[in-house]
Amino acid sequence: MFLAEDVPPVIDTGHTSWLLVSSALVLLMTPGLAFFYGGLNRSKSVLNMMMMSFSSIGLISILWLFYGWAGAFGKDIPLNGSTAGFIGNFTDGHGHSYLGTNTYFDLFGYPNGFAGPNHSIPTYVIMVFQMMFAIITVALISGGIADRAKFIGWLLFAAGWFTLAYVPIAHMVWGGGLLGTTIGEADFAGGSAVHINAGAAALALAIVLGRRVGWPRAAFKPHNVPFVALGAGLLWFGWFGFNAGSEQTVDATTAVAFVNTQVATAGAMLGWIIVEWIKGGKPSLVGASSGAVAGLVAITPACAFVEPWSAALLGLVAGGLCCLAVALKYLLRADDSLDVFGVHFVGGWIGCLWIGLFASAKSGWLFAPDGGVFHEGLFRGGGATQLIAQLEGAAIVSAWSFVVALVLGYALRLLGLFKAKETAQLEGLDAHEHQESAYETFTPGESVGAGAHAAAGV
Amino acid sequence: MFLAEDVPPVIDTGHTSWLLVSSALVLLMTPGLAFFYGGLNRSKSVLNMMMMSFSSIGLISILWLFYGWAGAFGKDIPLNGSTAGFIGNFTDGHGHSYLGTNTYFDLFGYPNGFAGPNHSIPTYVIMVFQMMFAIITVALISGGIADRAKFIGWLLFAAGWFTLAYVPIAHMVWGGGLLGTTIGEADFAGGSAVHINAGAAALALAIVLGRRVGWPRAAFKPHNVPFVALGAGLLWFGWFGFNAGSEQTVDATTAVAFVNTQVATAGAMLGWIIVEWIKGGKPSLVGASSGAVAGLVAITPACAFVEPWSAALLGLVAGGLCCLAVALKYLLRADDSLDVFGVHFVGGWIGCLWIGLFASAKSGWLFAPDGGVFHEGLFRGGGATQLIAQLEGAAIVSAWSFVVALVLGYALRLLGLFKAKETAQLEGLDAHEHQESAYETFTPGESVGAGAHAAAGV
Amino acid sequence: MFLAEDVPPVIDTGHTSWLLVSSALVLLMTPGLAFFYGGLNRSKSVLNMMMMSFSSIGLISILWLFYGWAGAFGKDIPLNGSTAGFIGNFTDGHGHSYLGTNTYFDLFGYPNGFAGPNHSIPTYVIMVFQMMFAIITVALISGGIADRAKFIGWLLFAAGWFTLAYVPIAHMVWGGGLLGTTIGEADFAGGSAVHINAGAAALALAIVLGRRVGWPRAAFKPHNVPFVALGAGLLWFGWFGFNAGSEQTVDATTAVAFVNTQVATAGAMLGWIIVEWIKGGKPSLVGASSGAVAGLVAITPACAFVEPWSAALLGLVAGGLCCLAVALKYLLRADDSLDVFGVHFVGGWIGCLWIGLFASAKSGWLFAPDGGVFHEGLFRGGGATQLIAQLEGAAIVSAWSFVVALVLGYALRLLGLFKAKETAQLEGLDAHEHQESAYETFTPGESVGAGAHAAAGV
Amino acid sequence: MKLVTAVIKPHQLDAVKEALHAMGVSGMTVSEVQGYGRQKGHTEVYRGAEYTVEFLPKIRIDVLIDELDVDKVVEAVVSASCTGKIGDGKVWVTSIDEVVRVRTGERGLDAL
Amino acid sequence: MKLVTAVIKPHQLDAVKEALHAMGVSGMTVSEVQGYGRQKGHTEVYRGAEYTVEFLPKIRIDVLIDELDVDKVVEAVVSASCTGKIGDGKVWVTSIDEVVRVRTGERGLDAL
Amino acid sequence: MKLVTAVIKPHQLDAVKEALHAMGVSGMTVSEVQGYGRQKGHTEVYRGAEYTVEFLPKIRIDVLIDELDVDKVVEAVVSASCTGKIGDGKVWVTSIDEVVRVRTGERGLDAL
Ligand SMILES: Nc1ncnc2c1ncn2[C@@H]1O[C@H](COP(=O)(O)OP(=O)(O)O)[C@@H](O)[C@H]1O
Ligand SMILES: Nc1ncnc2c1ncn2[C@@H]1O[C@H](COP(=O)(O)OP(=O)(O)O)[C@@H](O)[C@H]1O
Ligand SMILES: Nc1ncnc2c1ncn2[C@@H]1O[C@H](COP(=O)(O)OP(=O)(O)O)[C@@H](O)[C@H]1O
Repeated sequence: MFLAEDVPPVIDTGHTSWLLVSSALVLLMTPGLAFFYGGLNRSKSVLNMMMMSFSSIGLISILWLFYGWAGAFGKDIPLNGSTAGFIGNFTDGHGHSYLGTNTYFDLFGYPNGFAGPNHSIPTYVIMVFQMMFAIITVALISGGIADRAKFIGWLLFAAGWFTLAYVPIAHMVWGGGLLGTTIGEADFAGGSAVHINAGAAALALAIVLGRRVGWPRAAFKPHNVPFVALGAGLLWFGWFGFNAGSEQTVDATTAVAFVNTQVATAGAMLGWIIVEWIKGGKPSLVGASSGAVAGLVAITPACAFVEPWSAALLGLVAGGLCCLAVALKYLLRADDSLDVFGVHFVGGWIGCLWIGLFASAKSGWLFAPDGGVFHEGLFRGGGATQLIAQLEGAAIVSAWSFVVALVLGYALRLLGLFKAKETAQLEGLDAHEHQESAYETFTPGESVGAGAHAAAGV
Repeated sequence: MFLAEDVPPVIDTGHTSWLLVSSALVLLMTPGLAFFYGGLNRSKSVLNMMMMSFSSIGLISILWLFYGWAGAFGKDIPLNGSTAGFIGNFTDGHGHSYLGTNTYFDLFGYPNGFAGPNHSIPTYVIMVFQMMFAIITVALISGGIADRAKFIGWLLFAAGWFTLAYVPIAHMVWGGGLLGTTIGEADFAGGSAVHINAGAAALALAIVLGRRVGWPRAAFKPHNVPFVALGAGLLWFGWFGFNAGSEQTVDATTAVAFVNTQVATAGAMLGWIIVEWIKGGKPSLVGASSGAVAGLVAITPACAFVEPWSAALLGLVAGGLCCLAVALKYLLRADDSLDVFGVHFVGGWIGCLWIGLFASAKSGWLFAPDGGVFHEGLFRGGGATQLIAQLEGAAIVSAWSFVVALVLGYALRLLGLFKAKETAQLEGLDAHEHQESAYETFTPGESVGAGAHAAAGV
Repeated sequence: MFLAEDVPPVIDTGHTSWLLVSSALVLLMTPGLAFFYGGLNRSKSVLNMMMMSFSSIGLISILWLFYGWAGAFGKDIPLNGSTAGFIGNFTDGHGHSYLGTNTYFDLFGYPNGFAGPNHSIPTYVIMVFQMMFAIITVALISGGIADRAKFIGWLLFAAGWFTLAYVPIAHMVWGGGLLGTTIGEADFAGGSAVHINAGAAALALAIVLGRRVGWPRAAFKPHNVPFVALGAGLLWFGWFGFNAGSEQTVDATTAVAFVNTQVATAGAMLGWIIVEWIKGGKPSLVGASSGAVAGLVAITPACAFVEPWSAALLGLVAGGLCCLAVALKYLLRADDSLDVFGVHFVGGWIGCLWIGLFASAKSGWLFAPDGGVFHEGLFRGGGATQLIAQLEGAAIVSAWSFVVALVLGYALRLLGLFKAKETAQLEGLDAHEHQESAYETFTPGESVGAGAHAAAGV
Repeated sequence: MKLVTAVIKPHQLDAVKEALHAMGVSGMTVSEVQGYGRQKGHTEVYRGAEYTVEFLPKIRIDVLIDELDVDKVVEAVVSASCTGKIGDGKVWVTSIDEVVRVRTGERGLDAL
Repeated sequence: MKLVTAVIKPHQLDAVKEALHAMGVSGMTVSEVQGYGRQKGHTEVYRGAEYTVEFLPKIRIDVLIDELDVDKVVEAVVSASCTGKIGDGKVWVTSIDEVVRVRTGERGLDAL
Repeated sequence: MKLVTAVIKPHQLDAVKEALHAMGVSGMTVSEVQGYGRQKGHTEVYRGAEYTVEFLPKIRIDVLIDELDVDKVVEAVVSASCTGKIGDGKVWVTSIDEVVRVRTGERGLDAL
């Protein structure tokens, strides 16, 4: 994150165009996630599941605008002289607050209106790009608590976890804070800040909210597999903005990140369905879609740090391992309903560690003249330094997020705001929490069993 | 709209790339709308509803190419020396006709092949970007006439209204005509030209075609709420092209428009579901999706003229008010089936007036050196001048569109071309107007109740 | 395809941004295709149909990375001094192999890291853009073999046909090989290399695998028409990347290709539903969607070579003719289930021949200073030269692909790997080949008729 | 105890429900069925292939009633579901040995 | 008046319809049901979790007929729906008190 | 031969299936139906328009049994499907003239 000094900005229309498009692509991922999760869910609570994603867009956009960006990307408050800290100071470091209505950066009188190389990108664009990351990270968590969370509890949790976990962790990883700066963890597009983060929180909430009635014996089969595939397709498409957009500019690294995203995802799709086959089952579309998501997760932190063959291999490995990891929840006896832990947490870890093993100077970013702080991987002659940094970073993110989610979740549950009653679970959250149902199920004509009366006194 | 003079063009690949992408994004909005509307409709006429959107793409693309662009963005025919007029003169103002096969602009021998600052964008790209606006504006109207319009009537109406309402209004607002130039109405991306325009026409058609059998007593519940959400998601994604693309170039204003689009939409989603809650109901996914669309509508005219906090507030207000406004149709006793009036007309008015209240010089566009004709809003020290211009502009668009739609609609109805018979309504327009049905409903095997015989004499 | 020499690269961020976006758009087409095909299929094998598309993404991405690009876009191995050949030599022509892990082009020490005018685009981006083409071409074939192919057979066929047909044909058309260079066939974005190619293979496979039980007497009606429309919408959106992206840079030709794509598709949608009407039926959404795809196919080879009015006309003609051509399969007695032959083969031929008839110097590309090898069309004063080249090219592609598919297909069928048993066909391939079902069909509660037991020994 | 079963046009369900309600019969079980009979179906066309839809959507209503009410109930159902057009459906009556209300275990008329 | 009810495999519906048609029985009411019995279901697996599908799709046919035709009709239905494999289903016969054609109010045999 | 028909709450199907299984009744035919009765439905609201869902999802089970088992079977079904809350449903018994197993042509008790 480069903040502008007093140089007149000349917008690079290519960089800026790419980052605008990337922002739109990352926004689309959250509706995509709503379909991925919604399709995996049973039909009687599909709208509740989708509402958790959609409401993240509504809520987190506003919070990010008014204080999230300021905390995550404001100037670091160091722990002491040499150690970077946990959170930004809510200003641009030139005495301009980012908070509240001051989020309106003065685009016509710098210093804080433009960023990037030669101040070629309006800071706004970077702010909105990062906004989309915060949105989807929160939305990802909802997969752990299918069919049993009160909507009000979800909203409160989302706001709280965003504030106490996402904002500081994003700062620590990308905003000049502890992990990225002092510890030297490398996370290009969010393997730890997004996926480990969300996965740990989802596991915590699955524990907090307990199991669905009947789990694990009963049938919780996906109600609409084409929706799962639609979600996977939109996620894949949007993820090019997520990963290659994270370079923020258009250069050789952008190209590498894009290629790696594609081949790792392809490899992971194959990896998942191969493991399905080996285990005696059949390759499935749910598997192919899940594998693709696992691959996207795993390549996220590493996409700019490895060569394409390494990315393809990472995908294959991550797809296969995540196919096995989704069984962990049965061992943990936690109803992480849609496998946020098995796919995002595990996949995120795999990707973060892969950097420590395979990161290569050939990618040109680690050791580029503008001063990479990172080291090559263990298998590429760089020793264990980077691997250890990766371990530390991922562990800190895991613990931080898990604890915040656990405490917040239990507090909300104790207040009676989070867990839906058993009848609501049985009859479906859509009717109970949202007063609607996803599909027409019984439609013998216009006039059956219903009378529409306008609200508002009509 | 800047037309080129005799300066050699040097394409700005960033600007042009952004406008190409924006055009594709706006195209995608119409299939998105088909899902938004289709999901809200009952299943027996969902294909009819979607066909009204899809056929707009087919029909309006061709009409725009051959004469729409020429009329809307051809050189203005002034009413008299000082007053800008209603329509363009179908030429580029340099003696080159835009009509018919001459829509082929000579890209290799200007003057009319390039536009934008320093002739950096091929005029073609601007033409096709504006084409997408015309398409979706026409498609929006179809929401008012669910389940009861003959398809031939729709096609004829679409062609007629496009010619008599859309083309002149687009000219008046954006093409150098009366509203944008003489009256000084500000409408960045189409609050009046698109949304008020379509909303007024939809109300007129709802009146012309009368109510559906059973309305309002009977149940017209959405047949597929995930489709509604899919539509909302695609619309949101595409709307970045609509709003931020309307700047046509990539600059600071583009960034502001993008950010405002995001936060206003988020705010409106929250506004709608908060009002649902306050009214004693529950927050719903149909509500969140509708709120998002209301926010997108309301920010459309204002996106480049206000600060982000103002956009977020506008969204909140528009979302809440539109949630109430959808009840107006019961007062008006008009079966505006999918609330084009309540969402697009009302939302469009809110956004247009917001400019008159909150437009700010800090947005940098109104008063930029290249000469803004607009004034700051009432609450920002600019007095009532701009507010009055907004009122005049929105009122003229409302009336023009309503009258054209009413007259055209009645004419088609009198000719027996527009209103479907009651049996068709009861059994569904899909079977009656399109000889198809949306879903497999009874599929006991390959060979039941059917024999497929190839057409074409086979 | 321009390969870099020893000039320092200066990335054009606009070109590169556009090509990155285009790559993402073309990737999205394959999930779009999965919906287009899936919706047209019956529900009991919809997942199988979608899996054939999704697995193409997984498989072909990897094969393209490791050898496909090298074969198709490696330096041509000429047949003799003056005749270009069938395949590339798997190197960049500067002694650098493209194979295997060497697909990692050295981005920081050219010569092969950058391409395009002034080496302004990283070769990686071009490689990944072309990867997306290979993916969708293979996926297209699957429409010919609905409801009856074993998944393992599909994978093996996909790998084989890709290697023996797609890679050499892409080389011959675009990579400096026989068709594009010696014969002088013009195919801007893949009318022959993609659509004729896939259509011929689909017909061959339909013959190899025989008819579905009950065909053609029984009912094979689309199980979800909105999915068909969703697919068509996503394909249309993505196709802007396919066609206008094929220029690779952002210039006047890009603009023309974009506009032509839009208006030809619109024209074809109208063409198809008009023919439906004329034939005594009704205009349908399946028809409008199919027409749009036919238009996209037909304009693909021609999009940069004709004027917009000509593109609109081409669309109208192609839409109408393909609406008739889908009956050919009944004459051929081949169960080309989803009309890959009738739409892609026929549409591809129409587009390729249209170039020979209507290609115009006004498009500025054929005869541009950088040396077009092509001739104007028969009706534009260029004589029959180009038409003959088009005929030759299309015929060679048709025959090559058909023969490869026929031989490969029969071999796999003989090995018992390709054709599913009749019971699998009757009960649905989803259950038999993938152990899953697309939709919840019977969900009386959590605990009915099922027990979920975690795999992996839990 | 009798079971009156009616197979009717979907749009008539509401009328039948009202008619039964008016008579004090306030329970029924309804399902979506497909009817085949004199009423002709319609044709659908997909890419030129014609499909005749022979099975038409109908609603089946099952109402358990006191056998003394049979004539009245049948009469009410028939008149409420009649549109006079082909395909209006059938109503038939079956004798039932026993009825139990699950919640209480009540039997016979008390179970209704 | 009798009611013949058949629960059969979905693919056999067409054959049954033809067989009944051939006998002059040209009306029936059909619905989609789930059958549970000797026939084993299949297994589905989603992310490693196995689901046994125990309820299999079947078609239920209800045909009202003249009681004189019972044997013939049962015979026809049975033979048309038989594939010889487990799960072919059941056919049963119930006595009906009365039938009415909604459209005309005709009763008994005239109602068919 | 008797036919026991039960209309119950969807969640109870599994319990009924187990109960029948335990008694040696291992076949049944099940369908999704909508019930109308004392049990109140819920309200849905779309854009301010309220819809009362009056027809609630129920499961219909049809089991053919030996008439000697009627009481036992009815008892088992009733107790397995009872939750004690309104809307638990009804169970009724009809006499059947004849049953045939399609696969073998067996009749009567052998057909079960
Ligand atoms: N013999 C029969 N057995 C059972 N149901 C029948 C029979 N005949 C007709 N039906 C049902 O009654 C419906 C209406 O019958 P149809 O012959 O079309 O018209 P109508 O009853 O007006 O003469 C059919 O769709 C079917 O559901
Ligand atoms: N006792 C029963 N009562 C009602 N329906 C039954 C009964 N037994 C079986 N069925 C129905 O018949 C179908 C076939 O029965 P099944 O035992 O699987 O095979 P088969 O009849 O060939 O022995 C079942 O799926 C179910 O729908
Ligand atoms: N007279 C009836 N005939 C047929 N089915 C009935 C009848 N009354 C109730 N039912 C069925 O039984 C279900 C439960 O009935 P309800 O009156 O709601 O509760 P309860 O049986 O507990 O008193 C209804 O939903 C309906 O399916």
